[in-house]
Amino acid sequence: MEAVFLAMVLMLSIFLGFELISKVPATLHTPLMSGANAISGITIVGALVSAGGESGAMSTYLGAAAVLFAMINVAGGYLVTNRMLAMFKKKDTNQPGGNS
Amino acid sequence: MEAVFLAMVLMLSIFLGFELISKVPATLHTPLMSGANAISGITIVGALVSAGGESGAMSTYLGAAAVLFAMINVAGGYLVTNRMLAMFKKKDTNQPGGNS
Amino acid sequence: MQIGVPKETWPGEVRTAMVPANASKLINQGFSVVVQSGAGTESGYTDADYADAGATVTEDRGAVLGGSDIVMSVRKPNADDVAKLKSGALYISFLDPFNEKPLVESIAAQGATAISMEMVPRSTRAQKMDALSSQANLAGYVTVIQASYHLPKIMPMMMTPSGTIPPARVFVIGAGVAGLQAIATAKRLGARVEAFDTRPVVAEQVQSLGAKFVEIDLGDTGQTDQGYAKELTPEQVELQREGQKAVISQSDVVITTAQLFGRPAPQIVSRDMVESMKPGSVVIDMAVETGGNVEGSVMNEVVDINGVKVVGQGNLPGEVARNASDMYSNNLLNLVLEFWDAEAKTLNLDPEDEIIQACVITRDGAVVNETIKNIYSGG
Amino acid sequence: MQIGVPKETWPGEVRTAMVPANASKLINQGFSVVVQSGAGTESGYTDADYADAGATVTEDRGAVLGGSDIVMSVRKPNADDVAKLKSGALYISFLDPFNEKPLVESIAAQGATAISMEMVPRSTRAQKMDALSSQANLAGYVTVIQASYHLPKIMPMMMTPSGTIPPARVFVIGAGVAGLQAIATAKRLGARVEAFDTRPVVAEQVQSLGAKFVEIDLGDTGQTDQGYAKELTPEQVELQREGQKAVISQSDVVITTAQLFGRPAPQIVSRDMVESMKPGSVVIDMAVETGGNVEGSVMNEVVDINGVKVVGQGNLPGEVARNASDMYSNNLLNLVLEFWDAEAKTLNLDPEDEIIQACVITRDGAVVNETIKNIYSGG
Amino acid sequence: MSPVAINLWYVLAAALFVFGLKQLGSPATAVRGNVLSSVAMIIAVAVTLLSKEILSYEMILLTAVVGAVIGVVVAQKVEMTSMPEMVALFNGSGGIASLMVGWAALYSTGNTTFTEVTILLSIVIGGMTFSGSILAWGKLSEVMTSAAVVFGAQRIVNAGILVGLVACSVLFCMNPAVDSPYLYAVIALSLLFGVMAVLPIGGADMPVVISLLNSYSGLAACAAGFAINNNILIVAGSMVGAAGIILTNIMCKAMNRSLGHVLFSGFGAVKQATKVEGEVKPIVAEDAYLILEAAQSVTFVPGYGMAVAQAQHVVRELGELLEKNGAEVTYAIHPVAGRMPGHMNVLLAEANVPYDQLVEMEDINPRIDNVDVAVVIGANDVVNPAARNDENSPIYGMPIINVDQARTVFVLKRSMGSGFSGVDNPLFFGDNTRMLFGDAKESIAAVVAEFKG
Amino acid sequence: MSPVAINLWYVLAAALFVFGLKQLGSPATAVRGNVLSSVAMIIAVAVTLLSKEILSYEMILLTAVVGAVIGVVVAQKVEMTSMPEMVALFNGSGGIASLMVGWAALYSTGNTTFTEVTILLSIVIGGMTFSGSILAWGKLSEVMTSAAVVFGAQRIVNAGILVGLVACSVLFCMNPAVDSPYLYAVIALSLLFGVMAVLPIGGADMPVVISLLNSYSGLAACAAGFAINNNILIVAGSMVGAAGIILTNIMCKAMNRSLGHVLFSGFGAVKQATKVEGEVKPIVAEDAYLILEAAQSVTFVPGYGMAVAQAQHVVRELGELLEKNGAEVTYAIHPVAGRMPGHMNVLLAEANVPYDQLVEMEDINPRIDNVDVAVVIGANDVVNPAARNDENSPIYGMPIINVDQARTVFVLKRSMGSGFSGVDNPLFFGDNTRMLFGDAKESIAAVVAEFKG
Ligand SMILES: NC(=O)c1ccc[n+]([C@@H]2O[C@H](COP(=O)([O-])OP(=O)(O)OC[C@H]3O[C@@H](n4cnc5c(N)ncnc54)[C@H](OP(=O)(O)O)[C@@H]3O)[C@@H](O)[C@H]2O)c1
Ligand SMILES: NC(=O)c1ccc[n+]([C@@H]2O[C@H](COP(=O)([O-])OP(=O)(O)OC[C@H]3O[C@@H](n4cnc5c(N)ncnc54)[C@H](OP(=O)(O)O)[C@@H]3O)[C@@H](O)[C@H]2O)c1
Ligand SMILES: NC(=O)c1ccc[n+]([C@@H]2O[C@H](COP(=O)([O-])OP(=O)(O)OC[C@H]3O[C@@H](n4cnc5c(N)ncnc54)[C@H](O)[C@@H]3O)[C@@H](O)[C@H]2O)c1
Ligand SMILES: NC(=O)c1ccc[n+]([C@@H]2O[C@H](COP(=O)([O-])OP(=O)(O)OC[C@H]3O[C@@H](n4cnc5c(N)ncnc54)[C@H](O)[C@@H]3O)[C@@H](O)[C@H]2O)c1
Repeated sequence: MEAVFLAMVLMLSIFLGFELISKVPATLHTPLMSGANAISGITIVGALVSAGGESGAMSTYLGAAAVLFAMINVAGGYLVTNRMLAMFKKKDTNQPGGNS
Repeated sequence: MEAVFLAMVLMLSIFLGFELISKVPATLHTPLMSGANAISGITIVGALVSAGGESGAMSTYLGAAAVLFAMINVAGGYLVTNRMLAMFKKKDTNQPGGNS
Repeated sequence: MQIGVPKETWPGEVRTAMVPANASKLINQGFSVVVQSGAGTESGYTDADYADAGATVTEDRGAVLGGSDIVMSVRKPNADDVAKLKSGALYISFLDPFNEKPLVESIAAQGATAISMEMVPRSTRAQKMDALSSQANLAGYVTVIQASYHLPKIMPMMMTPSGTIPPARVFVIGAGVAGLQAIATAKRLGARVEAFDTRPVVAEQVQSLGAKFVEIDLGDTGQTDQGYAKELTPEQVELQREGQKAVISQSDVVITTAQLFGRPAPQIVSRDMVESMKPGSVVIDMAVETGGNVEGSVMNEVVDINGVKVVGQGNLPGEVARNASDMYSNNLLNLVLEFWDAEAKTLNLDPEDEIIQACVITRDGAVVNETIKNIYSGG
Repeated sequence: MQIGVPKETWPGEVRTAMVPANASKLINQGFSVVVQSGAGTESGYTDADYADAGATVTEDRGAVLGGSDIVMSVRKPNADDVAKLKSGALYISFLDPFNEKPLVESIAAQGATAISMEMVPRSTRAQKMDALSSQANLAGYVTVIQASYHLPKIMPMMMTPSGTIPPARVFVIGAGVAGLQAIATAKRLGARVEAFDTRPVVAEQVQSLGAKFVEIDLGDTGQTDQGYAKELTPEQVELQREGQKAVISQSDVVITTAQLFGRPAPQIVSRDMVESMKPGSVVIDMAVETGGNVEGSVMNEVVDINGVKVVGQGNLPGEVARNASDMYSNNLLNLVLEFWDAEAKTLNLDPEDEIIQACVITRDGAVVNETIKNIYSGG
Repeated sequence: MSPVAINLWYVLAAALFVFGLKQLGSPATAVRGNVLSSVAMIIAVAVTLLSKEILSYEMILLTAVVGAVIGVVVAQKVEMTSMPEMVALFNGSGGIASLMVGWAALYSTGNTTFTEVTILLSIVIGGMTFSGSILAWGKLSEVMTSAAVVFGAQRIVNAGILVGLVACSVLFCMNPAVDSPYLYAVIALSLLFGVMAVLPIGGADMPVVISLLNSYSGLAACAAGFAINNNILIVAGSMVGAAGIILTNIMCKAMNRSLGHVLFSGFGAVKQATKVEGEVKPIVAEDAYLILEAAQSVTFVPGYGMAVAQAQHVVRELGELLEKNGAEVTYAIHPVAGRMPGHMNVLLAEANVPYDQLVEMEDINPRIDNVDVAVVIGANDVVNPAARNDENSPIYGMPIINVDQARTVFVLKRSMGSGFSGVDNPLFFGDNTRMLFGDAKESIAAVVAEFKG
Repeated sequence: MSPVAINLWYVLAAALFVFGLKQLGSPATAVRGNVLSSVAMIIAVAVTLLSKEILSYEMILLTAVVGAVIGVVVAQKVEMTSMPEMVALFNGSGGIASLMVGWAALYSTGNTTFTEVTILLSIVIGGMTFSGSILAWGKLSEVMTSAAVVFGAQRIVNAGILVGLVACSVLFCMNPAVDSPYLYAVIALSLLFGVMAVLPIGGADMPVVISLLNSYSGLAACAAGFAINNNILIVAGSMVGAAGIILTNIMCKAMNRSLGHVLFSGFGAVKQATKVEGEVKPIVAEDAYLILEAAQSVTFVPGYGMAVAQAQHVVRELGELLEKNGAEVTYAIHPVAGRMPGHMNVLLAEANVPYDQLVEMEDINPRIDNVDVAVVIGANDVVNPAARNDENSPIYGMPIINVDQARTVFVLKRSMGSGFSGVDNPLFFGDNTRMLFGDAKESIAAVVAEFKG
């Protein structure tokens, strides 16, 4: 039964994902990409679970490794994004004026 | 446990609802309203369940009544919407040209 | 109440103080209108037109002047015209009261009331009677037409198979009503327009027409409460000369509209500046009637100062006589109707009214206007 | 190779076939340039300018004509000019070969090669040498300036405190190069512009300038492969007259630019049409030199047909002599350089070239141009 | 059919609803959208009927058919003019249905408190949606006065009802029983509240109210969904609920009212009556767009500010867009607008505004009260009512363009600053005036963007 | 913490992710968006750690800290220019993580087939994301050739890999065992496939590829979510997946490539090489916008068509928008453009295009190859390369504006029809030419709308 709920959730999230991103100025392409990338690091949650869970050593090791990589993705991702955005700051501020 | 899945579903649907409707030309206000209204007739599903379910006569009667009303809402709603839209058709066709 | 419109006698005056359309309007308001034969001819209105409008057309100038309660004219009357006026009559025209002391006093002596159109205040409310503006506006347009007529070049830029013609450079000095209209017209023709004025406030107005305002720092200049420019100190005049030199020498057309209300126009463009211009260039001196902004400009003549044409055309509004007459006539109409009581069929020039105070010069045998009185007594 | 530029002798011709800038360009290309003293004066170029450009300035017209391999001029030469030409010389100018049979033949007899600028084809490639277009274009601008100069009204609409002035109504007949430029200029000045042309294709071009094209159905009219209009049948002329009447009578300005290449211009506006216009209106007949589109228009005069001014100014490009000379001179420059071999320092007028075929009239003592030959033999 | 299968079908239905709703929002696709969502509805109903939860069909079929017939017939009969009422009625029946579903759910055994709460929610929301909708219908179809019914103690009463509602709900949840008196109290109170909420709203605002109630009925369905643990109800219900709010908001703006004002209409109505005088109402480009988009006749009144901002080109563009949108567009030129005679003519001619769209002051003033929106672009003195009303104003007696008499007035300027004559302008405080602050060119461009975007 | 509680927290986190992602999309709010989503991440991680499922913390903490440190350090060190590579690397590590999560999930007992499938999905997608990202990184950081590596048999090979992948997956699912050889085969093949997919793509396209892989890694996470029945993974993962696709699409268009082409790059690359000659490439306003939005220098080349369409005003407007957007804008006027000498001057002057933005043919041609986009507005003969190249063209020898040498050329006209001289125009078939069909005014207006909307 859970699976179907998850299916519903999946369906909704996908639609939401499509709706969320509409027009993005070229300057934001890379930051947005990297930001999204950071989010995709959510897999760390999965990693934690398997690392923490007790389905035997192997799975724990795999999980741990997963945590390592996922963590790189998450920590690095958010930081990089932030740096990029900081760089574009000036440009962005006048952007709205520019496009209105 | 189900409840939390439902909560997630709820959250997502609400966001989706917000994102879906953005700019609507005045001519479409009423049709859109009526169309949405028809959808809200979805409660008929609930009505069916309770009418069909066997939690005693009372609930069945209530359910049946609910089915009646919900059905009015659904059938009427979609039809009315359709009629309105049919009326606006001509106008709509040149609308895009108008706004682009 | 009879309105009389004599034929203009001023040399080269082709406008008229009354157009047929307004004659009939006035008649509907309860006036009677007498027009001297030929009054409208040169602005394109035949005696027949006046007759059709319901006015009486007569050869007899005396009747027009003597028989009327209100006499409307473009230019000031000459001595014997004044003599013909009946006492208590109202004479409306450009009077140039600052410089016409004897004339004004003779009118007073005649017991006539005189309204000087120059003196109509520049209040927002009085604009519809503001003949200075209405005529200056047309004059501004004419200056540019004259310039492009005399210029051996075209105004706009053209990139053609036979080469590219750069836009003509037009420099407008004095961005008042006339100046602004000149700017607008030159812009329309596609010229590259620059302008200067001593009143800093007009910079924005110039830009609002898409032209460039030449910044010359003259220190404090300012304007009168009527929006007229103050006279410059000698130093300032010098500063301005310097600042303009460069611009003028690059310009194909220079149009000067600088006026000082009631005083002779300032001389802004000196001979050496003119000579610094390319041969074939054109200078239009709009202020030539009041002394001229340009050294060497001669009234109603096109002077050639080594290759540069200096146009001293007087009475510029007269070049578009028809529109000019319409506008001027409307100003008079608006003025009269503003104070006309259609029921009582009386004209009450309430001495308390700010417009009346400003523009009525003589009344009941005396000079009543404050400004004028001061000047006369002053010297 | 020497290029000679004689002073124009044609009455009222103020343009010149060579401007200093181009003189130096040609000299850099390996030509030598001799200019008759005063050749450029009236278009604003002094002898000194030519000298500075590296040209030789001489008083001796004979030397200029006789000593040069290429002679450039605006107008056709007179008999004794031709006599002076050295055999084999190239004479470039407007020749009006259709109507100048004797002249052309005398040039041929002289053994000179003659290029007639009218005959330069209207091919896209040849546009940079297309003097008809370059001059017609300027003429078109001038017509409007002249009109607004003579009009006792202003062109644009103005809503002012003293009343609203409606825009002047301008009707342009013939929307060729000149006509279109006239339309554009009148539009710029804010007039309400209508236009008509027998070639239906130009309707779109007129609208592309924001003006209104007057629809008159003349049946089949069409144009030559050169884009010139065909002559109308009598019936069609009548139709056009009828169709235009109403428009003309409402117009403040009528500008006619209707030409028929090589043939006298069609008479389009009859006297009664002129009389139907309001007094003070203006008619500009651009085709006056080739017979006139307007009945009663007189070359170089402003005729007054009861109150309507009919302007028959000839040589309109001359009114903006400086630009006109620049453009014309550029056309000649482009023409010469197109066929000039800078290395070999030779001018090869390849008889196979379509441009040469079209514009070279005489060569090696004979009339070689097909069109012209036909006409001459034809009658 | 197994619950899993059913729910998978529900997922499909939900997806279709999403598509349908989205497409309903744009003219090109609206029709298709409606069809899609109806298909979704059919699917949902069908699979539910097939679900084994359902035992007795007769009753259901009967009622369903009857309902359907009623709906169809009514929908066919009603003529276009009274569509809104219809929608109100349908909406009402939807509400009552949700109420009943909730109520019925009470009978199912073993409800957690959470469920009880959601049940109550569906009852309350359903109830007030029902009564509210009926009232709205009454007002629209003039069965009762369409005027706003406002009485002094309203706020107190409303507050009372709310308190009562909450109280009873709590008490009910403490020991839930299908025959608990509190249940009936809750139902009664929610019905009453619906009435009270709609009473003080005038007929003009009804469409907004209906749209809002419609959003509520969505929420009711959603609540019912929780009550019976049903996916599709929650998704569709909440989605409609959210979308409804947005739509309501849009409609408010198009009618130039604030959503907050409608939400708390009862209290709002009273508030609003008190605060109008001498208050400046700014407006943003987006709202301005919504109003213009619905306008039938628009008049531009340019002034010196348009020249300063060089806004003539964008103005013309907006004019064209409005015409394409079916509005009648004119440019009212005051003779002294600008700084030189004919200033506006120069600019508008440059921007290719056709001469025949220019109207003089004398011609526009008599018919200005039929103008939906007068857009004052950087003009000030020439639209200053003081010149008409205020004897001792320095510009008293100057004829002006009476934009203050147009249905709505937008004033585009950068500040509250005065114009050439330095006189303050009461127009800015007008009841029907909205100030669109900022450089005229920027402002207009923004509105144009809204039109195109 | 109870599963319920945890999941409620997850709902919150999900909501924050939604906000964050949305705000990341607009310049004004991007920074805040990033913060929000990071907060969401922290919440998700925190509650997970608190969940009782987790027994041994040491290992986790260790690895987590190490990972965090690495990430932070690297992110700090890298200089701006090599950001994209970085993102690729991070993305790769994300992918491998998902792979491992899936793998680990295999060890948990009692997996349904459905679960097994999702597990495999997470492994496959994760794997190819990993190898693909690494390769992309390599290409970008010039560790290896950034050129597109294309060899003949590519399609066959790729097809083979795919088939193998599917086959092994099926076999594995038949009797799933953590030590099944098929598992390793699947892993290996997916890694290989990632490589193969990225190999044939040139360095220029890398950003697009990364964005795509990023979307994949989202899907991987989503799959992992199913594998371990975890809400937040599914929501966040699928959302990023979807958003990623959209973003990729946008980026493609901005680089003037089709998404399909990138998706099947390997095959695409080969195809594309074959079909360029004599083919007309139309473009829609939206894509035109995306390209212009990214352009640094834009040149308008107006012709008679602009006059016919009376498009001068919108053109000027677009010009201004581009300047505001930081591009250098010029108007290249060909002497014979239009139907009368100076035709373009009349119109552009009317539209207030400043004189100093007008450049003559002689001046623009030498530097036209530095022009990012040349927008040809209803011009034809005056930009016809035939006049330059084709000896026997009737217009041969006429100097033209060499727009065909600009980086990109937009040609705005209504049809493939020829101009005044009736000569066909090879420009329209140019490799870097895009045809924007329709009335010039409409077309430009549409682009302007995109800019503003
Ligand atoms: N027509 C003539 O011949 C003539 C000649 C001389 C004087 N006048 C006088 O000028 C006045 C004309 O009236 P009007 O209503 O046209 O102009 P106005 O009364 O002077 O008002 C102009 C308004 O435009 C606003 N503005 C200025 N720049 C702007 C910008 N960039 N964007 C948006 N708004 C801007 C200003 O308000 P903010 O500062 O708040 O933006 C100002 O209140 C009359 O009083 C008339 O008597 C006319
Ligand atoms: N400058 C002069 O003095 C002069 C005088 C006479 C002739 N000419 C000749 O005219 C030509 C000028 O070249 P050009 O490139 O400016 O013009 P062109 O070569 O005539 O091309 C104009 C193009 O604009 C397109 N067009 C027309 N209406 C349009 C609309 N509403 N929207 C979008 N596109 C539209 C047409 O294509 P679609 O139909 O497909 O839209 C046409 O191909 C040269 O051949 C020149 O020799 C010039
Ligand atoms: N309130 C109203 O409704 C109203 C009506 C008409 C005019 N006005 C204002 O009055 C002002 C003056 O009107 P006007 O055109 O009759 O003025 P004007 O004809 O007396 O003078 C023309 C211009 O010359 C300028 N000038 C004077 N000396 C100069 C110098 N040395 N160098 C350069 N410029 C010099 C003046 O500043 C003025 O702008 C205008 O700016 C107009 O705004 C207001
Ligand atoms: N291919 C090129 O590059 C090129 C160059 C220059 C001109 N042209 C074309 O050649 C055409 C003619 O050029 P032009 O201006 O020298 O023509 P023109 O000067 O010989 O005649 C002027 C106009 O008068 C019109 N006309 C003739 N009889 C008329 C009548 N009875 N009523 C009304 N109008 C009448 C003609 O149609 C023409 O448009 C132009 O339209 C232009 O497009 C083409």
